[in-house]
Amino acid sequence: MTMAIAGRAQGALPNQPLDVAAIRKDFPIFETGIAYLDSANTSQRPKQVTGAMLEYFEKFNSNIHRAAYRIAEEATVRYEATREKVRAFINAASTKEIVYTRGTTESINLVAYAWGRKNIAQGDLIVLTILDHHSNIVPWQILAAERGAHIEYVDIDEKGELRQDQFADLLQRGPKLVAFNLVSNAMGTINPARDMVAAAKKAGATVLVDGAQSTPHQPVDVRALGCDFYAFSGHKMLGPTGAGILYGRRELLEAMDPFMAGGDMIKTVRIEGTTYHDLPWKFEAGTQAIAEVIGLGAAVDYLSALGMDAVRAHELEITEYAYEALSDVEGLTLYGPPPSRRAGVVSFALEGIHPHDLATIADRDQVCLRAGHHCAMPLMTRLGVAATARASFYVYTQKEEVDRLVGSIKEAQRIFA
Amino acid sequence: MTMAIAGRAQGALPNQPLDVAAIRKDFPIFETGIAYLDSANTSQRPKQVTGAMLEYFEKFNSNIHRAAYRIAEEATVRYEATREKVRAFINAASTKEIVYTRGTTESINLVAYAWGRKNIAQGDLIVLTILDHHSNIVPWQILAAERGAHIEYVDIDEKGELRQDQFADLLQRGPKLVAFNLVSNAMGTINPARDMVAAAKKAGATVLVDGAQSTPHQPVDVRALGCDFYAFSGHKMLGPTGAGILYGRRELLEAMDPFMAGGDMIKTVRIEGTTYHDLPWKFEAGTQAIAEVIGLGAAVDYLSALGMDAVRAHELEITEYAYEALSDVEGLTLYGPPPSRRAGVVSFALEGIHPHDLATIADRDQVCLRAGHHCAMPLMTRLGVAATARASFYVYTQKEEVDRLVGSIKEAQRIFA
Amino acid sequence: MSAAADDQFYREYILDHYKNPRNYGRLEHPDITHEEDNPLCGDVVGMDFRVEDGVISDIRFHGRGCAISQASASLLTERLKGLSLDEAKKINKDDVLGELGIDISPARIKCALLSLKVLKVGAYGLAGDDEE
Amino acid sequence: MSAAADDQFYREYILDHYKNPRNYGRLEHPDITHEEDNPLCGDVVGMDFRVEDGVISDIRFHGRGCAISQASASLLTERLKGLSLDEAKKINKDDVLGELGIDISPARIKCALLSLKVLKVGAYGLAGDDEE
Ligand SMILES: Cc1ncc(COP(=O)(O)O)c(C=O)c1O
Ligand SMILES: Cc1ncc(COP(=O)(O)O)c(C=O)c1O
Repeated sequence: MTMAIAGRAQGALPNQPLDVAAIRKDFPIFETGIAYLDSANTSQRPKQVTGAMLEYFEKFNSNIHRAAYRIAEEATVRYEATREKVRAFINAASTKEIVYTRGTTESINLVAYAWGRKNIAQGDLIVLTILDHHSNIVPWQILAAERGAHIEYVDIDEKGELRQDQFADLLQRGPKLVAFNLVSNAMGTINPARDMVAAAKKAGATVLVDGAQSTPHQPVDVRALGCDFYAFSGHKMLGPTGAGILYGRRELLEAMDPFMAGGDMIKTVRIEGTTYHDLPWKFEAGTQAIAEVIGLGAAVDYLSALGMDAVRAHELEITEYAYEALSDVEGLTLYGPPPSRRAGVVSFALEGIHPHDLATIADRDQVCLRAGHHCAMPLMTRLGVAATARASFYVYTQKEEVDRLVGSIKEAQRIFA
Repeated sequence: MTMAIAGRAQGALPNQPLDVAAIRKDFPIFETGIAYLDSANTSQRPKQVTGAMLEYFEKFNSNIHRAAYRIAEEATVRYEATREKVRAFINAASTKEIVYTRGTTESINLVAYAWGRKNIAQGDLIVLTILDHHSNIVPWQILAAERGAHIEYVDIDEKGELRQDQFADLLQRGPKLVAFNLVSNAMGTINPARDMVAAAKKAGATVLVDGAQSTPHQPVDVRALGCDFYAFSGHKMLGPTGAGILYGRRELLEAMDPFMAGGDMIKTVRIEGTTYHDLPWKFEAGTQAIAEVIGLGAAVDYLSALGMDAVRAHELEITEYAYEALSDVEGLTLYGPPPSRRAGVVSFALEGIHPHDLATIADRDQVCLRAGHHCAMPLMTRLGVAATARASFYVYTQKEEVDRLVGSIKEAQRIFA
Repeated sequence: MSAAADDQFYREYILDHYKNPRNYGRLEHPDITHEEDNPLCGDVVGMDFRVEDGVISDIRFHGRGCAISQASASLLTERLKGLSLDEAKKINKDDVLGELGIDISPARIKCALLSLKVLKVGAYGLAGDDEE
Repeated sequence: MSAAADDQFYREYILDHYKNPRNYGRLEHPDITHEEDNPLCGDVVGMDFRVEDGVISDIRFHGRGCAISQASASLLTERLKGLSLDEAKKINKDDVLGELGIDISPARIKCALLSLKVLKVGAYGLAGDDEE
């Protein structure tokens, strides 16, 4: 995959080791002194991203597509430019396959409504996994209930990895849809997505991959992956809130009816009936999140300039460091696979200390730690816990922040001793 | 309605005549020299709004509801604070009735899916108007086609006002749903919404009011209005793109199933099934447009500080001025009612000059003018035109900008003579 | 680091109630029993009541969760035992927070009030209001 | 004010083609007829072709819209008349924009290319591609 190198830190070559100190200067929030260990929840956003949004607001703020004056043309060009950036970033075949949404959740719901309602019928099988996020479970539960379809969940083994034997068995039953996340947000497990997609396609299923946790953290090539749909959120990859992506293979998107309807997704509206716009605009009804899409474009530039291999390498280094440091803590249980097979996410439990209490104590040290079910209640039920504590990392994470986390854990153990 | 007066220009009292010169200083974009006459399309955004977003990005950027640390609490508090601001702004009974969406279009689609699919059946009648925006037509066309319901459109008279006689006749036929805009974006017509809602409710209909063009420009009281649903967009009322509102009466929202599903809109997710969150969160799936909602809150503060009566008075003044100035231009046809019965929107045609050509010529003078069908093709068909030129005004509009428009019109006439 | 602040938050007696919960367990054939959870963090609190002549003669709670939710439940059962249902009805949010005696952040307030919700919904059938 | 720029944009001959369109009207029993619109601004262009021995022997256009779309259609018909269909097939975007000879902004490019779309889709059944 060739990467654009716009917006890069000066002098740096893509896929050189990250210069974290330089990167951190792009994030004004670190001046507050926080150790931010919740990037799997939402990332921080660099000045380049907020700057791109501000530039829109202050220089060419206007609506897109509809207007005949220059600032609106500028807005339209910038808005559409993000599509090409995203296309290149995930190596889609065409910008027609890149649909803007609010985020992963809307992307998946779009598929559940516009593809699902047309293609899932009574008795059909949908295969999900126990590692999935609620956003990749509940839309299918609702669809299945509506249609009389049913859902099977691929279980995990004791290492927190999907049971491929079970997955193979389920594929034998000819599922109509297979949907799973490439990376689990709750445990960090990286699933063998390419093999899984290939097997599912061979079994005749339509395949949706939830890329919320993979797109920000490792190189993604949707054509190599071979899936039909791929969903992700801008706010987890340095972009602003309010903008995300649905990638869909063109044939499937063409065959789908619109999801939402209104301004901009039509060609002609008459009392007698309406014709819809071409892809991808057929799926983008009403005024879109213009500033946010432009901000997302700046985020893609930023990541592309770093190089996604370098991003992954940095996170792996931090994850290994954290894994080791946490393994040394007494009474601490780590969930999930070893660092090489997981993304920059470490989920754990402390004996006798509820994750919420740990998070509160960490917060007193300005360590931002997530405690809860991570929108993965079925997984929590499977693990037999109500919640875990989770630290997650990104391009700006330093080992020193992991040390601060370990300090907070020891402090909590002192208090609860 | 009592208004919060946070974020006000210093010293100004609400509902004093607007100090436009002072207001314009809050909008850096005017330094570019544009005359922005396209606020019905999207408004400009003051520093207070972008500043509130930046503050989030740089001081407490984090996800809401889910986290146990302080910056996430701060984000949650600010995010939820907008709900109360909006509630007060439109005088809803409870914040439970205020649902965040991307904008008017998503709000209407939410109702079309989550209320419409449950309540509209074969043979039912839906009443819309010829003044409606595509976003309040196409979702109902799709629903009607799916359910075998049918749609009737209230026509306009020669002044561009809805034919109330025809509306009364249609109500006799017992429509299930009546949906119309309070203010037409294409002609500026202010509809007698309170009477229309009362009549429709009396006839037993559920009533949705499209408030995209009313909320930014005049005082709104949804309880006095008496409608069941009320939809509007933040980006047309000084807020950022990406955030809008659906107001719904609590009983109706309670009875509806969710629209989109995923993280945050659930109470518990189990393999066996899922329970949904309380209002309003039941309708807010996945990571929301947090920065944008916070920005919308700042926009509401800004407008509340000015006072919506003063906003309306200012726009009326500008509209009267524009109406007169344009009436004097030879070969110019004005559409719609007189200024007192219209919002700050003036739609017109020039003999022998296509609106697009006029807009291009105006753009050379940095006058931002809209030309097109304004997402109201049925109205254009009814008027027998393909497009009109449209100037629209807001709190920052000066008479001098109207003069510049007239200059551009004369210039166009010279070129096309 | 602000160990003092932590200790202030996790006061001795809260930690004590968490580690040694009072009235913990189940009643056989309770007159009232109800359970609530806080889905956001997975806290669960359930209470069993024995009611004689309108007075709470015995009470047990069970559940799991953070120190705040469990200590709060333990404290509440201590207060409830021997109270008439009418008196119990008057216990409100401020009472419960006052009893905890610490500064509860918005994110933890649901933990602190979970046991009150069990009381309200279980004993009086009041709708739980998540806004509080 | 930038009257010079406007005049540059709306060059004399474009205004002339707009006000006095060449080959305007309809053919009776055309061999090919096709119409396209630009829904964003309501421009419409339709063309009727008479084809004899693979050569466009006569052509008319009709429609309504802005100066750019109508002048562009008028210019295109002038060029097409007498051309073989094979030659006509080779006419592309750059030819049409070159013929107009002005700087077309992104927002107006669809107006300028609407007549080319009519030619492409009508005469060769090529799918119109809105991305161009
Ligand atoms: C009357 C009316 N309704 C609906 C809409 C759609 O609003 P949005 O594009 O923000 O979804 C608009 C905006 O163009 C409008 O003017
Ligand atoms: C794996 C996964 N899927 C889906 C989502 C939902 O993303 P969003 O909340 O941005 O819609 C998330 C984010 O929490 C996630 O981690």
